[in-house]
Amino acid sequence: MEKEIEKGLLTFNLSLDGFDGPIDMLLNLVREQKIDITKIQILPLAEQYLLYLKKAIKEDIDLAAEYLVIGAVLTHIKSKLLLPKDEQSEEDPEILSELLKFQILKLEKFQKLTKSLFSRPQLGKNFYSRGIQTILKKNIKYKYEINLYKLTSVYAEIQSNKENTKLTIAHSNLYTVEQALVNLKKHVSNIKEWESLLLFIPRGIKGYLEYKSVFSSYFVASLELIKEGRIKIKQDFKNNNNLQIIKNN
Amino acid sequence: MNNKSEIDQKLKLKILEAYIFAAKDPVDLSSLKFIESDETKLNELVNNLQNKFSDYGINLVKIKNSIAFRTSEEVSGLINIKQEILKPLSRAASETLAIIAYHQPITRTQIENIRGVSLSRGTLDQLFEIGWIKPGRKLRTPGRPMTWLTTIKFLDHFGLSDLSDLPGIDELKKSGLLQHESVLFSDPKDEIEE
Amino acid sequence: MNNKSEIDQKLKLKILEAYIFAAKDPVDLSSLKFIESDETKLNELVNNLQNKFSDYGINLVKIKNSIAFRTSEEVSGLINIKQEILKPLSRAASETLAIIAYHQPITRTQIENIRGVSLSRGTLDQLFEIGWIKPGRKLRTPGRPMTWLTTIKFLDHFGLSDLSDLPGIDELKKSGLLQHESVLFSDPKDEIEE
Repeated sequence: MEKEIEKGLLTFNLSLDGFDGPIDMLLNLVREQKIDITKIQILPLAEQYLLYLKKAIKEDIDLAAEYLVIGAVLTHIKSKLLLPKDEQSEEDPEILSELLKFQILKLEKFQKLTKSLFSRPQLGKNFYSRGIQTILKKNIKYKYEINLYKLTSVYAEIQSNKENTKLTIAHSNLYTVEQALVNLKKHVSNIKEWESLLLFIPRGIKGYLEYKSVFSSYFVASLELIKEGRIKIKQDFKNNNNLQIIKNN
Repeated sequence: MNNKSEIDQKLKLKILEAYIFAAKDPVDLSSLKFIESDETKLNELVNNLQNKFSDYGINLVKIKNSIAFRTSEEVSGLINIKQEILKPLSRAASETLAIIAYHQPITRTQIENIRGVSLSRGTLDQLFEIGWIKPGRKLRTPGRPMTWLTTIKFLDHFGLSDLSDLPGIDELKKSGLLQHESVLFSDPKDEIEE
Repeated sequence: MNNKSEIDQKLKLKILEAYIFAAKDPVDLSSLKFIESDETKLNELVNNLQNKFSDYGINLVKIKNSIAFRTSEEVSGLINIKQEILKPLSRAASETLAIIAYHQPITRTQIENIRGVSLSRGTLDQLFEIGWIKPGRKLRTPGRPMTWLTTIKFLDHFGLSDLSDLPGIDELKKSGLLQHESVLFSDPKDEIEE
């Protein structure tokens, strides 16, 4: 364990990867002090932590907020501890230090407990359950099996599927440019005077959206014919900005 | 036989016992050389074990060149009476149960709306038969549709003391159960947490 | 005890033996009423069976209110069986499991406070899926946060017959470290205990 920690610190290298959170890092710094863990000295600890943090920030600006929060708390404690005691101040650096020590001790304790829990003999590794599944034939009564995990995950899945339902776009009767082009071409040779483009739009179009689509398609179709040199187009500013077309000779 | 080899024999018998017990399939005699390399002695050991368990509720049975523990025929019939076979609840039934649990009282049509698919006849019947759901009051809407509720047996089965102990959706999200969230729309904050 | 009841006892012992043997998971004592309805007599029967197997390669172990056959620790090291072995847990998951085991019931936030780092999404989910933890009651504090507990399967896996068998639990209780206090990550919602 000790070796692992030392290795962790050596490979620290301005990266916080090796640590599972800032308290974990503090704990490792405490262990590095090689003193009784119950006699944690906050001041040198704060200095080491801030030093590491300073280096790390230079390397990686996206430091986890949790590391910075502890950094701020330690800076605060440090400044309070170094300054002459302010009787007026409500904040007691001693209390903050104690709380921090408590947290470090607690994590230390649980890391030890984790080790002792996992060093116990374990089922399937150090001792075994019955290997062969027995199948008894007679008088089978089915018992349906579902556990809380399954129940909740099934429900969670339904809910998340609901949140991500697909958007379907309703079918609509839109007029295509191809259709407009075919229609317009039929009339082109007969347009010997300036005529409104609207005149060529088929009758009986219902609905605002449909009308807009027909008009746009006819406009695009007319541009296509201009490109081919078959018609000319102009906008009549006196007459509602009406678009007018004429056969190109 | 001296004392030393007696102890040795006893330990070997124990190892044999544990090994056969824990193995997933009947154990081939040839794979037991690590306990006793001498074939005659190994057979002797197996016979000893077989004799030891001959009048037990579990017997050592020989199957060709393999051996395995089986419940004795004498008592098997007496256990069978109570033997229950676990069968996973179907997907449709699991979903229906979950929806009833979280939305009760709820009608059949409302369940179908949530699942987006119609319920086959057997699903509610099955849950009712198992004893996990029961009919609740009828709704005061046209047709007076019947509602469904979960039962005490349901709470028992899932080890819940109260319906309010069902994990909430937020908690499910936090514990990672809502994994099927769309990647496109996920909150960038969540990505960092990973 | 007359001859009749002796035979009866012997048969009951056999049935018990076979029944527990046939089950893969620990058997709850309450499900053994079909063998012996009298609780005292049932316990006696279980104790007899436990004694019978005490010096065997397989032992009868008690796990809370359940019993199961498991290979004895004496010989377990001497056999090598390929059973399903769980992938090693991540450090976060291991620590989280230990914190839940020793601190239960405990909320997600309280776990995060102890570790001083937020739990990634999959951690609790993984432990829940393995079957080592389950949701407990919700705290009666604002937000009604859900708590987590360990299961019988957890005890079974680590060879514990009871939570009080957890290594170092007594010392931990005396140490005063089981208070939920945190300077840095505190969530006021969780501070007030039930």
